[in-house]
Amino acid sequence: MEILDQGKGELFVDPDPDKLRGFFRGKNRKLIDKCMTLKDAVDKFVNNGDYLGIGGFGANRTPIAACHEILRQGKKNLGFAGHTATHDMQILSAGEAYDRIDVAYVVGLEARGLSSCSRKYLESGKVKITEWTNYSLTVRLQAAAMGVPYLPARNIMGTDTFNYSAAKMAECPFTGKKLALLPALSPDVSFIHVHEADMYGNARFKGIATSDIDLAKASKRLIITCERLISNDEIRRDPSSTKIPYFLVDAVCEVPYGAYPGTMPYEYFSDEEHIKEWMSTEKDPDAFKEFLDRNIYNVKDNDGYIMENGGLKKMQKLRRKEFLFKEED
Amino acid sequence: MEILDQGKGELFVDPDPDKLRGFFRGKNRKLIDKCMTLKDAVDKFVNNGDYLGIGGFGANRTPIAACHEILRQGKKNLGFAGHTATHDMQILSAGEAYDRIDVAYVVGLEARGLSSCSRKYLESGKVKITEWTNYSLTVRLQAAAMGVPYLPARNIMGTDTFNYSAAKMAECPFTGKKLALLPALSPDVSFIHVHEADMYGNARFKGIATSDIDLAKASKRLIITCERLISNDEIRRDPSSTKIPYFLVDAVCEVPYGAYPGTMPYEYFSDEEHIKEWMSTEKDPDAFKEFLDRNIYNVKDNDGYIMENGGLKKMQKLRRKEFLFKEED
Amino acid sequence: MADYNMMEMMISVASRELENGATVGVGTGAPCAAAMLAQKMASPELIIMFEAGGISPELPEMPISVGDSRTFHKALMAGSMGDIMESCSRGFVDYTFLGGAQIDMYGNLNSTVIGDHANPKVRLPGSGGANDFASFCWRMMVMTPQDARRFVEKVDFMTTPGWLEGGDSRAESGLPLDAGPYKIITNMAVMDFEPVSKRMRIISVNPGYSLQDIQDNCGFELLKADKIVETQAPTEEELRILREEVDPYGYVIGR
Amino acid sequence: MADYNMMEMMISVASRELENGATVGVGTGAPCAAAMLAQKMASPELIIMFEAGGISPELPEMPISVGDSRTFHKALMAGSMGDIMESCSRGFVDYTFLGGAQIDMYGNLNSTVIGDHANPKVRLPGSGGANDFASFCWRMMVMTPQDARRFVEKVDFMTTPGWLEGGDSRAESGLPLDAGPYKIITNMAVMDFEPVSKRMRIISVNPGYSLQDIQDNCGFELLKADKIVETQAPTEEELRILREEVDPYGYVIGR
Repeated sequence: MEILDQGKGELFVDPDPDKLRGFFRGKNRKLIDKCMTLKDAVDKFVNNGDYLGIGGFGANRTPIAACHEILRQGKKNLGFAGHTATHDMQILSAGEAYDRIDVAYVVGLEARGLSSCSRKYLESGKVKITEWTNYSLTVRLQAAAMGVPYLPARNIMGTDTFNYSAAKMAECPFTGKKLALLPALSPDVSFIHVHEADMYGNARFKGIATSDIDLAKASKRLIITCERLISNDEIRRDPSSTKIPYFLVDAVCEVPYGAYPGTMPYEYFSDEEHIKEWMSTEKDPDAFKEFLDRNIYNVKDNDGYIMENGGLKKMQKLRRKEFLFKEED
Repeated sequence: MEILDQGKGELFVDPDPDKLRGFFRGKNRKLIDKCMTLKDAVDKFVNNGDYLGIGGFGANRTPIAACHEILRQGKKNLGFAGHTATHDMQILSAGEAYDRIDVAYVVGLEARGLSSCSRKYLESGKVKITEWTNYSLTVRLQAAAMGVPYLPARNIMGTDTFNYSAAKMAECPFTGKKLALLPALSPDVSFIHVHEADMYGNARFKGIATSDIDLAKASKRLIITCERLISNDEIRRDPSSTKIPYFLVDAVCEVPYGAYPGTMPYEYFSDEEHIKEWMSTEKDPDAFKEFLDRNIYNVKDNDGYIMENGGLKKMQKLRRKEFLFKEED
Repeated sequence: MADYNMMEMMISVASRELENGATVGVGTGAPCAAAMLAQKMASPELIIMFEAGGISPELPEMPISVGDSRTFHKALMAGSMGDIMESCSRGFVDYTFLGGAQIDMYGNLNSTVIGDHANPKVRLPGSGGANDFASFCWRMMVMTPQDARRFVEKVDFMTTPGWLEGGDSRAESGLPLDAGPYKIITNMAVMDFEPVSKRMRIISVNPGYSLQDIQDNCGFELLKADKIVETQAPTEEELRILREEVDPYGYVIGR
Repeated sequence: MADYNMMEMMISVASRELENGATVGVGTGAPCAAAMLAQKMASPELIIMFEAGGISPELPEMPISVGDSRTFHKALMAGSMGDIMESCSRGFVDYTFLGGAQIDMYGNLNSTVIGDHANPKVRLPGSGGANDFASFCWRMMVMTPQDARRFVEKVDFMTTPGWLEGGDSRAESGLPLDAGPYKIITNMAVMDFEPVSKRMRIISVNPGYSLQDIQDNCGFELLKADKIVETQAPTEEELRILREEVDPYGYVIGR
């Protein structure tokens, strides 16, 4: 296959589908109880140096509690798929947890502005960066999900995004058109936050899927955090609603408000005041250290974080905001 | 791109994504009332010579009423995606409606045996045949859905299925592995049967999806037949349940029992007696002609077909069978 | 010894290959019966997948179609064909059972045409999902009557890959590594494949048959394992479950 | 003439480009405000798509994120990023609005780094969905303040494709044919692209500015259309809807 061009970015994950098959061949397919604390799940399934995937989009249905736990356990030298990584990226940057990143969207928090903490860490020279786009990372996950080493796409060509990616370009043998070939991306470990899961890992969520279905399929190990555990009977009552089947899943962690301070659709809206506090505090190193201690390092788990930030009363308020109820206060 | 091998089958549909883009650019995106009779929809959107896609799998959630209407209107020289085509294939063969076919699974009706009508027509020399597999046809639809001219896969290599397909084989530039390259398949017109749709074409169904999401995206023109029309308010109440967005859809036809005599999950089970009648009658040309006249050519529409075969009483019985109620009679 | 027929024998033997906690991609008929029997015997946690999208249903009865309502009755997931085939492609599915009108010494299968492709004597259904399952699932098995017209020197059309031309040919073909035909289960014997040549090899003989019977009903020369045992006939328990619970109407076992 | 600010001007001008019945892929902020304004003015049937999966919501307020709950509030579909991007790739999406820290005369955009990629002066977010939208959507538009540090001879990093190096270079790149930058809307002017060279060209001048102002605030030479008109300022009706209905809290228009 003649390669017309290729990006000079580093490819952080081997796209060999036979190696992935070998790994999945050994994965337990039994219906076993996978419930554990998030602390145990991170301890057991996240190794220093692993390549990490984080579900959701921006700060929406994003497993924020998992990012906190990664910091608490001091995980280091991770690779990271920066697929519209906003507040999750900010947390992982605060902990300098990763040292290489596939960039689609990072540093920014969309309409909320840029994170100085994420920016400084990326500018520090401590992080290897390969450039992509949101959809090209989606397609890379999809390639791994399909068990093929690459998929073709028609974006990124002609740009520096291509030049600093690890994509290749070749002619289509059917049409003669140039295509960008995007290598499969299979994270070592990923976290996805959902509304409901059973003890085996059968999981479902409502609202937009972003790229979580492919992320779930592509990941070697997968940890589900969920707002609520549900019974296996309930999963079997409505199999059309299952989005992630149990055999992809290694751990199920019931973490209510696990996407806070982001939005969990149909549950709670984002806590914009708290995110604003993050954005302003991170500019002052001392204040930021104290802030991180108070919110992450010195709390035991996500319950502690929620209590630190207004507890259930605040959650009720964010629920009212999610449902567009008029504010009472 | 160096081609290591290629099938000698004919490629019936141009996989050029820019031509497809040009077509879709001109497609109306407005929310307009697309409700019409199935007769009008077939008349308006199916042209002789078109390449046809049929949703569902086997005789499950399959738009059988649409196949009947294609016969009633005497459509000819169609291309056909034989993607686990069972009773739909049997009907279209009875009408000799197609003259070229991409074969994944044809002739058979799964556990019910082989259709002599389908077999005879394929053996007649009147039909051009290119070989594929169920998943490779799915991947071909997925390529068209993604707007790329091909997708790679790791099946079909090494077999006559490859040799009689229109696939090509090339090395993966990332891993050196051989891959089958499957060209995009974009039917000119497709039919998908669903539980519910609104007047604009926003459609939803329950149970397995088979390959209908990609079929919907890949098809230039798409006709939805549905068990029930629902309001747009109901679609907007639960946007997570929409499986096919309106802008893919050209016509919405309310056709209760539109999958009969096949199964419509959560609605009615297949009418095995009637299918058995098909299978035995088709062996006798005279009896078969009378059978087709009675069930298809001499009835006005699907209501007529249902009335001919036991009417609502029979449908109630098949509903009880779907829900595994004990038989009363 | 219990009285049993050919289908009951093959289904019982096949069911024992499916260890607890494995995944199996099945079609309708005998493969589904074997998987159901396995679940009710030694492998309650066997996970059944149907190619049209059903994952691990509580099967209330034998499905008529691999996409009918039964295939996702109280299932863990009613997904898509892509969901299933992608799982197979990624190496999540351990076993599959396939069939065909012809099989050769490397386990290649024909379900497309008898005769020439352009002018066939008999046009058959084609691959369906068979080629896909055989390409992707780790271990492909076949249940089929032993018959020289079926076990042929060369299949008229290679629909579905076995070990291709034997040796390393499958590994070189581009198909996923280390997957391929595993056991061939007939009314007379169980065969596996000799590891180097990848040729079909008798490993056990069913009660009432001789090695000669098996070779007489095969169109190519069968290898013989160093140690050939007698196949365990269906047990009383297997037959009871098969007849009473798995297939009470005899759709597959024909009783 | 009504009193208005720069954002209100740009949003009003942008909104008029979105004809009734078109599809537009938008991000948060000004693009979303322009689309919402269009819906409330001449284009009630404008279809808004958000890259994370929301299709045609009834937006109750400005979203904070292109994936927040508002983006699929009473939507026609809450799909996936693949659903949206595949629709773009297949040619179903007519318009998109993008931004960037730098833009050149061919409409190429930089949102990745200022300075060198390995040692940047400023690290920016990267493409996000911008490159994807610009590659796939038929007509890409930009709303940005006119400023010589922003309108540069050469972008430090070409994140997102405009007309690349002009002429036929985009058609030759492999990107989908016939798509590309369409209008650049600033506080001073509206620009399009000269059809052959694909260079940026002034087609209308905003009230209160001269051609010289525009060129003075641009780091490269702008072409001029044969006929240059005055841009229509925001109407009273546009301003009322923008301020009262689209952005009552002034998140974008900053009032």
